[in-house]
Amino acid sequence: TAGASPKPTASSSTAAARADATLRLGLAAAPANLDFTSTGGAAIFQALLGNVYEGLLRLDQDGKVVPLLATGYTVSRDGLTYDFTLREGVKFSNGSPFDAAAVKFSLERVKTWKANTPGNLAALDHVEVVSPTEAKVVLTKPDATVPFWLAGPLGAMFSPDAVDSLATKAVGTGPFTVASYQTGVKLVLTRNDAYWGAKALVKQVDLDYFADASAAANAMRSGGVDALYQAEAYDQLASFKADPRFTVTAGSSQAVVVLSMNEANPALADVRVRQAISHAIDKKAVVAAATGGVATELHGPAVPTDPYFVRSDEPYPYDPAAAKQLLADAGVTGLNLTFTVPNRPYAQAISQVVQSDLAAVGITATLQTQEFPAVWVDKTLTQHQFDLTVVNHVEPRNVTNYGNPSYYWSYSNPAVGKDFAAAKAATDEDSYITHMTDAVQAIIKDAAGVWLYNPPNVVVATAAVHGMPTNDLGVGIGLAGVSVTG
Amino acid sequence: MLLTVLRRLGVFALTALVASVVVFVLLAVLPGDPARAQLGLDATPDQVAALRHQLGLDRSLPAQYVHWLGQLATGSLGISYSTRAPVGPEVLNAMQVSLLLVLAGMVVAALIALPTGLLAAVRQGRADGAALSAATQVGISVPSFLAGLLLVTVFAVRLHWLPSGGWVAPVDGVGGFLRHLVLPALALGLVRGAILSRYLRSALLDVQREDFMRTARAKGMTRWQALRRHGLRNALVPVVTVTGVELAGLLVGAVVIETVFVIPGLGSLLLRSVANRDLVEVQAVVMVVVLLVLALNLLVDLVYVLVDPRLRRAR
Amino acid sequence: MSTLLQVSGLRVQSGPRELLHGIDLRVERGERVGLIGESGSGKTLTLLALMGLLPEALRATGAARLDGEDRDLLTLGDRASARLRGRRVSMVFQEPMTALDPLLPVGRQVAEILTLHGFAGGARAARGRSVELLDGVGLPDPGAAARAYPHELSGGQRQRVMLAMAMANTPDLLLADEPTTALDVTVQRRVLDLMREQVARSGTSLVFVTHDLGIVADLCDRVVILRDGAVVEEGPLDRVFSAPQHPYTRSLLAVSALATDARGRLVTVVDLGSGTTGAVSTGAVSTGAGMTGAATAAAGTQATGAVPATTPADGSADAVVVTAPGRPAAPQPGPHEVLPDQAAPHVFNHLPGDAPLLAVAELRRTYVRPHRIGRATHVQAVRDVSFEVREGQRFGVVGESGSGKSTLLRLVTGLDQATAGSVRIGGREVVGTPERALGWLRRTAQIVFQDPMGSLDPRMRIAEVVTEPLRGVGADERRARAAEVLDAVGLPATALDRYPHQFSGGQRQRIAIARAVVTRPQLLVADEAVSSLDVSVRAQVLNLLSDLADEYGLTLLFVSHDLAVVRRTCDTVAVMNEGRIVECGPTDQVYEHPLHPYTAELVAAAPRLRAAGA
Amino acid sequence: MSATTSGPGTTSGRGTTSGRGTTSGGRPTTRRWNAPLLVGAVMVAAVVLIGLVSLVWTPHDPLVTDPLHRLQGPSPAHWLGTDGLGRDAASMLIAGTRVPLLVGLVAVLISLVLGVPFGIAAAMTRQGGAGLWLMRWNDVVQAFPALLLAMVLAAVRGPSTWTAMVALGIGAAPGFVRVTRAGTLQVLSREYALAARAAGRGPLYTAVRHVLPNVRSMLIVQASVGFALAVLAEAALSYLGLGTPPPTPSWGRMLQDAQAFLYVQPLLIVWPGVAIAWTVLGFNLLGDGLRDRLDPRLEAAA
Ligand SMILES: Nc1ncnc2c1ncn2[C@@H]1O[C@H](COP(=O)(O)OP(=O)(O)OP(=O)(O)O)[C@@H](O)[C@H]1O
Ligand SMILES: Nc1ncnc2c1ncn2[C@@H]1O[C@H](COP(=O)(O)OP(=O)(O)OP(=O)(O)O)[C@@H](O)[C@H]1O
Ligand SMILES: [Mg+2]
Ligand SMILES: [Mg+2]
Repeated sequence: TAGASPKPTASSSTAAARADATLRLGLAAAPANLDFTSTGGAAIFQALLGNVYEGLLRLDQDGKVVPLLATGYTVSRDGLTYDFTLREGVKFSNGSPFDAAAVKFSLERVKTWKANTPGNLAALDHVEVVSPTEAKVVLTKPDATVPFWLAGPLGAMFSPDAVDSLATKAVGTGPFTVASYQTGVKLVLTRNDAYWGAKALVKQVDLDYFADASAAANAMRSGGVDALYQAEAYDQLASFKADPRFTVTAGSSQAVVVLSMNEANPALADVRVRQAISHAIDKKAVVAAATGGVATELHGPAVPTDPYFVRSDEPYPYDPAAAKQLLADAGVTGLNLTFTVPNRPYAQAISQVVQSDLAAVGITATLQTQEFPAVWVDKTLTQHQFDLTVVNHVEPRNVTNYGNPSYYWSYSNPAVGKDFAAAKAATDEDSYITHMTDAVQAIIKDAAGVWLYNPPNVVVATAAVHGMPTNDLGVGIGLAGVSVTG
Repeated sequence: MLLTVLRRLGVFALTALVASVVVFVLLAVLPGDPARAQLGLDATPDQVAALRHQLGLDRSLPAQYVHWLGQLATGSLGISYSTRAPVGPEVLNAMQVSLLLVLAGMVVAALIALPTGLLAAVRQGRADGAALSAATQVGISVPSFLAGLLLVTVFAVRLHWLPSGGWVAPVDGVGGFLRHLVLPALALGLVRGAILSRYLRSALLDVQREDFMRTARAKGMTRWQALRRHGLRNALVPVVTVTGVELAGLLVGAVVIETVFVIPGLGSLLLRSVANRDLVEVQAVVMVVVLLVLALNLLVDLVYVLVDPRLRRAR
Repeated sequence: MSTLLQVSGLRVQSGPRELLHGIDLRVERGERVGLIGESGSGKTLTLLALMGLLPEALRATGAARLDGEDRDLLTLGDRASARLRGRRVSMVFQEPMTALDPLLPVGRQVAEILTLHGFAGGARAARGRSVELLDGVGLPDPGAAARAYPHELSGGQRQRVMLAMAMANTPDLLLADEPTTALDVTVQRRVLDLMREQVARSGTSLVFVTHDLGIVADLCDRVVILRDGAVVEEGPLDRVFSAPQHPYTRSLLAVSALATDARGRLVTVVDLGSGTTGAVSTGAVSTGAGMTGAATAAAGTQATGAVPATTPADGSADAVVVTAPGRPAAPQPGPHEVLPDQAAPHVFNHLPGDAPLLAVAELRRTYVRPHRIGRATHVQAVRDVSFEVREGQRFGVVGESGSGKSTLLRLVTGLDQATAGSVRIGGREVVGTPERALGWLRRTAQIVFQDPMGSLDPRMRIAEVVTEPLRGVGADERRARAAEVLDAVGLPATALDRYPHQFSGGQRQRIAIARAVVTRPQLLVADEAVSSLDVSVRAQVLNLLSDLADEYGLTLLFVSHDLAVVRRTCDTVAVMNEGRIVECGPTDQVYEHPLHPYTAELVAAAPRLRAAGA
Repeated sequence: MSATTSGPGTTSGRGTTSGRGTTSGGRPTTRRWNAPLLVGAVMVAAVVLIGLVSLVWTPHDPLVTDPLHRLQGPSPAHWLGTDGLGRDAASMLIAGTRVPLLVGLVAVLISLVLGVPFGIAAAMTRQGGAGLWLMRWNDVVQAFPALLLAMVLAAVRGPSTWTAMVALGIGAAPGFVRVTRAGTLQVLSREYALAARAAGRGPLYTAVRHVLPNVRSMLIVQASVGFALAVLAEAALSYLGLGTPPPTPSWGRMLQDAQAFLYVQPLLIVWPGVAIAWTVLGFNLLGDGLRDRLDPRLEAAA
């Protein structure tokens, strides 16, 4: 059963680990409720996936797809059927058995999901129950990304008799169960002692939500929490590092912070204008302002952990003169743009730097702060009422959005669409990567966005905490392998 | 006396009803589609429309109001858009937290105001009295959230004496409750205490000019005795009237303090529900705050009657 | 008799300003001393200095020795003088309404003075004793009274409580600061009688401060007359009242008695120096335009210190009263009538076949007084009042506080809506007419109020104040009319651009009168127009009113609680009690031969100067 | 909140007892400056002056960011250092003066425009019972504390300086209503108001010629205190992100931003904190001083 227990990193000495310990973990964005099948936002599955819910597959800390509730699977030659063998003796926390029927129920239910991109599993046609421990997943067309998506929230297994009140009751097969959720404040997980695999190393996990990064940092310093995950108080990292009480790690994340340009605006439909804007922005300054310099500058829409990421030079280096030239070539003068800004600190900081940068090349950006998510999602994302906006796309492999012409930035390049389709249909990894890389290169050439940076997943922990997952894979924070000593 | 209370209760009910209409109308015009906000990025228009129907957002405003009023009456306060659960218990929880915080703030304020107000009044015109008066004046001018930040920095982050924030309900441990209460109560109470102190001082100065204080001294009391036996009690009468408004101020001040200290009270709830565009929750919170303010005013009016015999019915 | 209190050279300073200039005062054991003086003369300060209760900003120097104490009263600290206060020296204040703690039952407040000075027997016994004390000052049902809060007691009752408190420890000295000024005459009479009795019983010495000479004449053995912080005359009551030495004393006596000169005009005080009267001092003292003849002569003689012919030589005030002021063509007097018992509505002052200027019929006003949080109460301020006033009459209304006098006037002038009844002026109905349609009334009837400060907007120039009733008149003409009317009330044209606070009380009342007559009304209504004025100014204003009435042919409706003033001013008087007119008739007849018991009581209770020396 | 800030003295129903003749009149022209008034006036004047200067000059452009030189300490180039985006903190602070001043001014004006006519009307129609209803309505409005109203309005309209001003103005209006009503009742109880009616003048005339000039001083005091409260409330709103949105410099947001840099550049939290406290203190002192100076009772005693 090695590899089955979701231990993220080589577990260091757990000799002094207390089995009755409570891990208090500070997080930023809080779940609105417990139902990620109908409520958007990463916070819910971040807390629940891998802890309460489990899928047939999971991602390991390096981002590789490995089995979890399945012991393994085979893909048919045509790429249309996946045969999963299931782990035996697994039970949901409500006592119901986990079997092929549950797989069929869970996966076929994805079509009805209202959130978290059920379209990524659009190729899934139906599931056949071969035997209680064997499930056959049938696709309508070949899709090489299916295992990846099955390793994420879309692949979570639900007990067929426990989906009536997902928003308040979470029933899964995972190493924890939800003890209580005080909305927006505190989510308490307790160890599932009936767990099929290696039991969690702490008795309880308190997920404390801090809307404000400074408050989270204060709690860390004053001993209110044991660890911070996705710590955003970037400017305090240095002082945390200098403090022997704490360990600070910066892992990878799937997030892309991007300045998007609405190509429905005729001026922005001109690739020269988009390139001019790309040249006008000093990414280094942006990274300094928004993250105190700790994030990785991006040159394209892929993050380093993506298989199709290509390390390259900045195609649009900071060059106001070039920007002005491009604008002149495009015949654009006195450009006035509405810049909608989510009311998040990183976006506020970026917007002001960008505004300042754009002003230097003669573009006026009018900032318009929008509550995130409510107003931003409504006005910018849905109604496309913006010229510029900046947002952190946290979903993994979100680059495929550039293949969707009706996405909020209205970017459309048929060649890119074709590349994505080909990549999806690819039956082997290499051809998937080739097609994806082609698409990414085309998107970069079109300057479809100004990709600013990939924020690190900063984890601050006290010395007593061991085994914190450091990389954010855009799925759940697996906490079963975390221990607290002393 | 009973009739008096009943009459006052009637006025309270009427005012509350009018206030409920105001709350409803005020928030019925909230932009941002709650259904959309709830469903996130991926919902189709059909799904959104279905949810709107399910939430009753496609009904006429009066119909929505009547429906809402019914929910208010039953205490469920409606089903939250974002948590899908009745708002009632959550709001009630938050209200308990806020009330405890306000109460603690009031206690701190009173502990500060009584001695300083008294001393500033007694020592009026002298150096120490003037210094005290100046100190309270400065105290009023400091935003409570700034006071909170400073308190956190010093006592939580630097000295580790107290937690920097968070909340422990009294049932989960009185010690933890108190430890978590101290700093926010201080932040809240310091400023209010300064305000109250100034009221007390000026009420005492007013009272000292009253004829009956001269009478008291003519009976053979020293200045201090007269102040203690007659002055303080009379000065408290006007202070009681402002206490109602002050409590309302505390309640609203708590909103900001709750943010600083990450306390799950009405303020945090309000900010969160506003951010989520959770109309039902916003309405519920605002209504509860307004009801609390009205109830506090009611309470103060009744206390006022107890304190001041002139307001009881003459025979 | 031995000396109880000896004050010498008492000075009180407020910063650089000296308020009392070396007062000497001696009080024998059991003696009753009257301290007399006009407003601001320093009476209260003198008493407060002795009690050690001066406001903190003030400093007292000099010497004050109380028999039996080896330390000077003026140099005792708060603690030491607190031990004397309420035990050996007690004080009763002027305002019964505010002198008691509103939040405590009065019994507790009385008991307090006992326990403060070591009453043996504890708090409960003190409570019991306080009931006895309240009984002693004649409060009905003293047990209940002890449990009552101050606001539940009337003014007179509160003053009794104050007296009970002051006498609780049978002090050697009782200081009383105008304790009855705020009370109705009948109540005042009873409180004064009580005080006299209490003081006599315990042998307590009394210093009684007042500006009312009538009371002093009634109560005291010796008088001290204060003026501008200094004693101007002092001596036994008989001597000072019958043979005043100082001219100020003489004129004070004259004006207090509302004495009239040979021409039937009231005698006024002549300013004897020191500018107490404010910025426009030239017009402040005499009636200005109206002052001629004998009054000038009197002023002259007073200034030289001789006794004027009209001042009493034998102390009998009757000697100075010249009745029936000479006026042209006084209208026929009405009948002398009393309110019939429960009969049909009776119209007072009605002469058959006459067209009255003012006809009031069955007028009623009920006030609903809302309670902050309780039930409203109904107050019947005016109950079915009917009377008539003929052109040229001077109709007075007297009655005690709350009898409905002011309400009646407001109804007559359309400033308040009657609950029922009718008011006709010159045949036109006032009741029920909307304010907008009362333009004619504003030209026909004008009103002068009691408080000369309160009736003038402090933020308006005199020119604006005076011309307020003029409508549709150009700016130039306004100014001309203002100057003209100011001249008529004896103020210079320079007053036009000043503000009310720059004038003395008497001058302000002239301004108020000027405003009332600027439209040349037929009916002038005056509500307590001289009640808040010092006696010395009172006469001037009364003279002015009288002059204007003659000159402008005014009909006067004159309200006052002061019987003497009404007697001097009006030819007909109506007596009001609890919202009703109980008696009405020619002034002298009503006063000399009251038909209604209430009138009789009222007349008997009024302190009279003529009692002096009697 | 502000109804009571006029001081408990106005709430006591008992009149003061001044001996006959000691009431020397109500004109506030003669009293000298007192210490709070002087200090408050100087402090406020300094803020206003800086606000005016900021319109034409600041040491640097407060909007130009320079993140590569962020979080620097005070230096000759940047007197108060630079903020998290490398902007000049001194320039931000100076330019930040405008928002609180504007918010205070407009909020107080709104309160005045709403509150004064309402208060006068409530007092003048007291007899008819309409006044009672007006006050009941005022109670309803008063149940919506200014900051709550501002938060809700910010949610409804989106955060902006204007919504803050309007909400704070409306929220503070009930206080102005109460002060105006109390003052008007006082004026109406005076005989000169009656005299105006006897002179045939209508209610409008009385309101304009008698009531307004006489409640003016009370209103000035209330306005001064209201100004201080508005500045505090605006800072709180900006702190919560519901006030003036970026990039317009605002003290409250500077404070919020500076929180993150507490361990790098703690001075950044000091500047806006001091600026807020200074301004509020100035207006509070001004209000106190004006109250002392304009209080007719104190004047009578002098
Ligand atoms: N606290 C004070 N500070 C300064 N001056 C004062 C003070 N109290 C009284 N005065 C002044 O002292 C003088 C005497 O005042 P006092 O009150 O003794 O007069 P009074 O004779 O009692 O007058 P009234 O009949 O009006 O009561 C007046 O000019 C008054 O203005
Ligand atoms: N506006 C009012 N509202 C309620 N009650 C009133 C009002 N005005 C007068 N009253 C009551 O009506 C009664 C008569 O009052 P009014 O003022 O007419 O008496 P008055 O004879 O003028 O007394 P005073 O001599 O004290 O001036 C009193 O009981 C008074 O309290
Ligand atoms: Mg006096
Ligand atoms: Mg009257």
